[in-house]
Amino acid sequence: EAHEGERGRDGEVKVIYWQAPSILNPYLSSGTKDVEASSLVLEPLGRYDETGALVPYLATEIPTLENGGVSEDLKTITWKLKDGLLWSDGTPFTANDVKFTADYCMNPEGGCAQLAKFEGVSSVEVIDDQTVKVTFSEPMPNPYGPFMGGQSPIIQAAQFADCTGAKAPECTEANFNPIGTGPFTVTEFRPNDVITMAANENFREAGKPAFATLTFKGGGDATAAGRAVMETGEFDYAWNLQLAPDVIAKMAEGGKGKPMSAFGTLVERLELNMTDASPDLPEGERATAKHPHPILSDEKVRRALSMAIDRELLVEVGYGQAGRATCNMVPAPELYASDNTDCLTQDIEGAKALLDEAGWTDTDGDGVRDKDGEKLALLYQTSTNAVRQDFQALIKDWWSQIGVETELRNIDSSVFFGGDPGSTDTFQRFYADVEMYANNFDGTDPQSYLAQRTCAKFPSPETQWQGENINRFCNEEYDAMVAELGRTGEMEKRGELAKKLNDMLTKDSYSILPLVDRGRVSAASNTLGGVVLNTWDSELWNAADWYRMEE
Amino acid sequence: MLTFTIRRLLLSIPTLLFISLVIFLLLQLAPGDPMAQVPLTVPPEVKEKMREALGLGQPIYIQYWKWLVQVFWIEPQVFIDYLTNRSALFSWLPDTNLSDGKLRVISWQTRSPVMDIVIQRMPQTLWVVGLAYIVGIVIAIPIGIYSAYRHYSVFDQAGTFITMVGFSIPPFFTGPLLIVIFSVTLGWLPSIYDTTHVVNDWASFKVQFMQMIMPVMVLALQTTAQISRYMRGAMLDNLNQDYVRTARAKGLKESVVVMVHVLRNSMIPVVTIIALGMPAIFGGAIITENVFKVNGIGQLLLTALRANDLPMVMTLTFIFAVLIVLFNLIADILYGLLDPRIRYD
Amino acid sequence: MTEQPIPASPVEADLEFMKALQDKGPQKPPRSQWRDVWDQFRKHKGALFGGSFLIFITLAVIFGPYIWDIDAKKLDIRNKDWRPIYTLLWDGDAKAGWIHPLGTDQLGRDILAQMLFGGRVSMAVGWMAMALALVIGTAIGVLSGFFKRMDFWLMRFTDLILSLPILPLVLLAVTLFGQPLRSQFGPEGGMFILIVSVISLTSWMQTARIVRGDILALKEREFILAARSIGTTPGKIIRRHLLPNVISPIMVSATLGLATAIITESALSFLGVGFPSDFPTWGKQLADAVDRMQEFPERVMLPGIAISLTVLAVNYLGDGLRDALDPRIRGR
Amino acid sequence: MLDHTNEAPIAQIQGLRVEFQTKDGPVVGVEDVSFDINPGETVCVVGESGSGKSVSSLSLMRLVEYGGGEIAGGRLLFERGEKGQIDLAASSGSLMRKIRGNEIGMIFQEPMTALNPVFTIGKQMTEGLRLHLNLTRQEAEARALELMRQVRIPEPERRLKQYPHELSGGMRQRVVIAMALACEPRLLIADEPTTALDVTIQAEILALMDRLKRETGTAVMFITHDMAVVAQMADRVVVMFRGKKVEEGTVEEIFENPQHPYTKALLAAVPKLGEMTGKPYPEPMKLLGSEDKEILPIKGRDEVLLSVKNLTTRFPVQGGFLRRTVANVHAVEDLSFSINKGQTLSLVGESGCGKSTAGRSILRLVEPMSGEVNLDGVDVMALDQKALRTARLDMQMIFQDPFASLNPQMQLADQVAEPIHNFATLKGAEITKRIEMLFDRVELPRSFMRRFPHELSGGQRQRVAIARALALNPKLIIADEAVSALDVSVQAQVLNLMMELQAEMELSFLFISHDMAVVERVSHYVGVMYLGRIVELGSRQRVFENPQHPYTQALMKAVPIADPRRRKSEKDLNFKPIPSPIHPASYLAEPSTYREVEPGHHVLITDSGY
Ligand SMILES: Nc1ncnc2c1ncn2[C@@H]1O[C@H](COP(=O)(O)OP(=O)(O)OP(=O)(O)O)[C@@H](O)[C@H]1O
Ligand SMILES: Nc1ncnc2c1ncn2[C@@H]1O[C@H](COP(=O)(O)OP(=O)(O)OP(=O)(O)O)[C@@H](O)[C@H]1O
Ligand SMILES: [Mg+2]
Ligand SMILES: [Mg+2]
Repeated sequence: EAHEGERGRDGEVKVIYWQAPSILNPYLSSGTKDVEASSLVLEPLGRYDETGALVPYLATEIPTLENGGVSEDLKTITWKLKDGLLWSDGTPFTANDVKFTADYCMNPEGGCAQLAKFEGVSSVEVIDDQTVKVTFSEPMPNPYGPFMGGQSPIIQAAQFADCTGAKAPECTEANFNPIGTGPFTVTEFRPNDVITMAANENFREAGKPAFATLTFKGGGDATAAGRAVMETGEFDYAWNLQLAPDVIAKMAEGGKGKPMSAFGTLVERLELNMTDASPDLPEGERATAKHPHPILSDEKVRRALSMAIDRELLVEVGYGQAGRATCNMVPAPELYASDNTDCLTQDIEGAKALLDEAGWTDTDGDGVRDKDGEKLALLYQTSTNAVRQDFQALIKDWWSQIGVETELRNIDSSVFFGGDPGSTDTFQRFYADVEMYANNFDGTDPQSYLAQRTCAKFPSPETQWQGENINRFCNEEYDAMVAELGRTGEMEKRGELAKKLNDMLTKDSYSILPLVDRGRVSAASNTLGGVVLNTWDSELWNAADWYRMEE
Repeated sequence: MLTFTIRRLLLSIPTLLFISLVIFLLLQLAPGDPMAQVPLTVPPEVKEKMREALGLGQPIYIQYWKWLVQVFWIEPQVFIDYLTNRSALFSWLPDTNLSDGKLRVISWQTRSPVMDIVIQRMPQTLWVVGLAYIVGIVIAIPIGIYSAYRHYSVFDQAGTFITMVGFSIPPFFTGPLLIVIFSVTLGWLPSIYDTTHVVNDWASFKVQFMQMIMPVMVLALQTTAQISRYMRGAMLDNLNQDYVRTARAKGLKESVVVMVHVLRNSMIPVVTIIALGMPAIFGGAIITENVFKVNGIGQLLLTALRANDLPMVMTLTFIFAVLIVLFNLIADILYGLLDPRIRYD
Repeated sequence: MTEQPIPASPVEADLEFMKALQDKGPQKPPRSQWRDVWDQFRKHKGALFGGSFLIFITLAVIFGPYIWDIDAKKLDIRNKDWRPIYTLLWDGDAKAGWIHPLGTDQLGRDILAQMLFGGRVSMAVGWMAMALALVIGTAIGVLSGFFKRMDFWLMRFTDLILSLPILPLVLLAVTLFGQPLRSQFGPEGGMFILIVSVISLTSWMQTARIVRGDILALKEREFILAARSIGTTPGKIIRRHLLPNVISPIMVSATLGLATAIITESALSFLGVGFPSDFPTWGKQLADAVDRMQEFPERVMLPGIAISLTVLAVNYLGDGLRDALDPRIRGR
Repeated sequence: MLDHTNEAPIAQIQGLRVEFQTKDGPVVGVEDVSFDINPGETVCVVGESGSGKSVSSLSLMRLVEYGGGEIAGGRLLFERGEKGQIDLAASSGSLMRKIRGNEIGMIFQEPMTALNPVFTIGKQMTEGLRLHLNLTRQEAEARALELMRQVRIPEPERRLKQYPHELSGGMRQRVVIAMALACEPRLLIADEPTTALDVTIQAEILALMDRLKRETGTAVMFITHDMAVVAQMADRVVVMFRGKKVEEGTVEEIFENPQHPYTKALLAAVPKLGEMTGKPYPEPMKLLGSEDKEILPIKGRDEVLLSVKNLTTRFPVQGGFLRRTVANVHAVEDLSFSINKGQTLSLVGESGCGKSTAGRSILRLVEPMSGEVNLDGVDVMALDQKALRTARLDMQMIFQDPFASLNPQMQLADQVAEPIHNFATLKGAEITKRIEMLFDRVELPRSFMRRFPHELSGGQRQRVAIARALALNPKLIIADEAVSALDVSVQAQVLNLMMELQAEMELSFLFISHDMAVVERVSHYVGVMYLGRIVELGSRQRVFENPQHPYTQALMKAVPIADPRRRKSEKDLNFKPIPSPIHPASYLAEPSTYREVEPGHHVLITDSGY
């Protein structure tokens, strides 16, 4: 192949992320930008590839039930490390480092951002220098939380030994220049600005990486990043171009690079509030289970709202190639994705009929339906973002066609997605009727994602408005099925259950209206070879394989 | 003058303390959460743990007190340590280790001392924003002088027109416009500023020059608009003064009359206006820095705001407040120095 | 002295010279003050242009939406991305037509309607915020210039406001007052009040400083002492004697203030704390169109030109008004 | 007068016409003016304000162009010695620059503003020298020093390094003169060089110019509207009126046998020191054109209206770190006097001696430190702010500068009505009636009520100020240099008006002035102030006819007299610079003790600092 040769032969490669990394320790930040930047340096035992399949990195193979790496009771998983691995400083990589990584993150004072990856882990033991065993307190049908994927890479015990617990933030040097096993090492890290890297001399694969240095620029906006790759050719790779399709298409005409897209599990959805968030209610009772929503508690209304939406058009306007209309909360992987496509055709008339049926009619002729003197008016909020605002406008338009009045509201994303219990504008607090945002799940297993919709996970004043069941969906049957999923290890069975759960949230109840399965668009220069866009792991997962090619 | 300065400096300490308190409360009260950028896949319990690790659970007054101690007591110690240990000037002094093991102001985003990052950001901010300020002034002053001298001439009218247009167009428009023209269409200039670029020879200087042109020009446009207005006004005030006639009666050349006698007097208010604008340089230029990826102080503040990195926002805002108070004082002192009629006692 | 034209009768001549020694009053007959202002104003070409343009644009944004009655928020996705009518001049195949003279945006909203409606909001925000900022700035400037005791603290207060970061301030304001204002004035009205207040609360400082400087100088003028000696109360001195004499710097601040307000509003939308997303303003139209600047230059140019022309017009109008309102200049 | 008639004139102005382009079309500044200036001669150009004096002189320097003027006709012939005669009106800009400051020097009216405030005296003096004489810096400085000595500036070395504001007005004017003389010009133009100065300083400057002219033989064109100064200085006089020359002649001819009615009227309006000798009471002036008015002395009454005892006002000078008072300006020190109803007491003295402060202290516009002020039974010092406001109903003030004391942005009627509104003494239509009455009273047409101050002449403005002061029917008016800024003719009318009002309404005046001739005209009593104290106090007749204190005597000597036969010689003048009124905080001012030389005539016997 063209890219073979000695390490560092292709000079410099330049990557631009419009969000700048602030730290290179993924355990202190779970921000995507930080995790992905650090994935050039730090590596996990195994990664997900572009299809979502598990591939070994530092481990010799992925432990499974079949190969005996995972115990029958689903309570332990044993990893075997590759031989002769070296840290970039030349010291050997051992099972100790793996155990240290777990201890580091599980330290109760450290505030580890990836703690969820280590959920249920009761102990990590070093069997020998090359073997490490993770034991869970409960059976784990999906034991690939720890040490799998960009979010839980292995850090060097020697470097971080003095940085555990409360001292974690003080180790600036280590957090900015972690020693790793990945293809690159940090030369200079300027937080929130730029990282310069050089090829790791001790990288385990000969002749890789092809580039001697890597410049990782951060900051600006997606437009500028796209422009720098596709129009001016100043950069080789631009991450996550959240731009309107026509804008991206125009940039691609620049001819210096091209956009790529891939799909994962990210779904843009409408959440319909099942509780009443009216400001007339006393504080403490607003948006709580005490008061069901006066309008949206009716399934017919919810269904009508869904029917009025033309999801294909939304995709065309907002995402183009990088989106697919979907009716599912869990759009992938195939095993878990339901075949539900009912919602894809817009049916304004049907929606009108449904509303009539539900008793909402336009008695006063102002174009807005009403019932018992109450108007069919909804407050629809989302975070500030150009595409979301276009969506809001379109959906408002459709809803107005079926006689629903919509008030739009957008909130700064740092407030909207922040969990500040004092703010009334957070998405958890949901002081609105309809809310739009996107969510996904890590890796390929949707269990914990689906478990978010159990009754116990309501955000409420008692929980300081923390909680993942954003729209306050509550169904005992659903809760029971989630529990069942947690006990099931058999893949087929798990798929069945997940699909059922997905359908209960969407086409059975219409409490969540999925809109678009959002793919990822990134752009690579025409001269950059070996890029494989991966939405299941860090986008830079295979940077070691990148090389320069002739145009 | 000296006592005046010292008095004002001392008085500014309580002022600054008060300002810092107000800023602190404002930031505390403002909604927003440092966990806002953490992906939704991270469960709330983990976020809660992360918040605790940042010290968010503590009562407000303790957080404020900690910040005060860190900024006013520990950071100066760090500075002294730096001076005695590493700086070229004072390293002959015995090494001090005052700050060892003491907790500095730590950014929540980067988990590193805020001051280090600020210092790291200074060069590009000063280069770009500072140079833009200088360029703006250098362009504005002749325009102002000539507009006033040829009051209501075509030049004056055109100058007014262009500066007002320049003032009224936001940089988030001019910036991308320049990029589209000069980087995309013509391909002459880079659209992304390289902060790591080191100038060590002519070629690298040229590169630096190329990458600075656009941000500097966008910023300079605003400065030019304002300063040239002030300059024009001040010149107009002075051109009709009696001493100008005296100077002419001495047989001085018109250029000497205007450029020496009138200009010197007109510069007094303008210089103070310029001094008052200085803090803004250190404050960076949020939008322009962002458009050209200059990643100076302005961009730092913006990212910190977006990430609700309170220690960073607080410290940057406070530094800005210090500069404002300081440059207010400097403007006053400059006024006294430039105008012999003014004496502070 | 030989060439003196000698009047007919020597006695008459004497009397004439005698009278000449008396005070010479103005030769022109007195006229109404406002006539005078208008006459002076009319002489200033820039001011006339500025005034007419402002009247034009104000009328356009007030009545335009009634005449051009396409709803600015109305989507027509099938007719998106129309070009302005003039593109037909050089490109016969362009998607353009008289139904949308200035074209449509990416969601098919009519740009002319958006310009008209957006102008209404931008102008309202600009004027209100500027007016409020002027009131605050002038008040603070006058108080600190006039009352020596308050000076130090008011100026330090100014420093404080100068150093406050605007973004958290807006967010805080939205949190604290967003809900009550929304329920009182509706989502758009509430946001309007909020935005106007935030912009004006953070942009009065320059005015305050300038006014203060001028008041400090004016205070030493003899007519202020004269006013005190005839028993004028401080309040009246400020209102009747000081304020009219600082009109000129206030005018300048007003000009710059309007521009700043319109731009700040757009920057706020840009940062996501502005009006509801489907509520067009010039600033937002400009910000939204920047990404598509190459394909659809008109979408940035139209609001950009509208903002610039408005600001220019106000600037010229301010110049002219300043001259016209100053009786000293007016007399000349 | 020197005999140079056989030589050709240095400058000949022939048919000069200057136009200004204004918004209302062209305005003619001077029209068809012709006169000559001979070598070694002083030509005085007189005329009221706006008659074209400055424009003529600026035309000669070709400086009118910078003020928007244009020489539309006539020739300005200038004799350059060996280089022959040229027409300045047709010379190029570069040639003019060689002539300006070099062959023609000019002194301007306002010493306060004629110097650039931000350059040192030395820099401003050497600038012209280095330009025209190509001197090096050292040479230029040496020459500057020499010039400073020539104009008798004390400590010239130090002055060169100082800034203009650090010099007193007199010194500044001397610097301007030195600058004009620097290159030994053939012609010196002095445009009202002493108008803004104190009598004593004026006398010095006039003597200085006279001496310099004699020593260097320079021709001088001297512009003034002060006939007394003309009498002191001129060889020949040119009288201008409305942009035209109306009369020309030797100084004696003009003063003794004026031909033109304008000249006659002008001379009649000039108060001459000594005119009132022998008259116990003041009386209005006899002006041409109003001879039919009967002239009656103003007697007043012998009841005390205002009595001031031991009034002391000091301004603290703060310094040091804690801004404590380190020193005091002893502006008014132990002042005692009283004013009778319907009579006038004048305070005279040099600039800075505390006259204004005394006046303001009585009104409590500045807070006095101690003393008693009793106005018609009201103890002014004991009043609180509210009562003080009410007390001001009875005492009003007229200020020096009629332009500065009126709000430029308000219509006159409103300004006059303001005190009435303030105290709500009248309501509704009565106010209008009262204003109309006041306008009639001060002889202003009612049509002026809707005008703005800038539309009026100086005298008219001062009438408005007087009307405002009268609006509340006060008992006492403090007139702080109320006529100093006015033209002689106008000054005379305003003075007459004030005296008429006094006679009619039994007003009492505290008249503050530095003009002895005016004071002689208007006062019943006179107090001579020096360094914050009254050095001599008594009836006007006694003080003027029999001055006792050495300072009073010196002051009287300095006053120029409008009579060319009574010129003062430089030898008569003997002034010491005024010592500083600033004393450290610890300084204890001694009380003033007076000796009664005659009944009611007191002279300070303790140290006055003079
Ligand atoms: N810059 C100018 N623009 C228009 N008119 C002017 C200008 N300068 C002078 N004039 C006019 O020229 C005439 C003569 O003015 P000039 O200054 O010579 O008077 P003056 O005799 O010097 O009076 P003063 O005693 O007040 O100095 C006046 O009527 C004045 O209105
Ligand atoms: N507000 C003040 N603060 C400090 N010193 C002052 C103040 N006002 C006046 N003085 C000083 O007090 C002294 C007397 O001033 P004042 O104005 O009374 O003199 P004057 O006789 O009226 O002089 P002029 O004839 O110049 O008006 C001067 O030395 C002056 O500098
Ligand atoms: Mg003059
Ligand atoms: Mg005075």
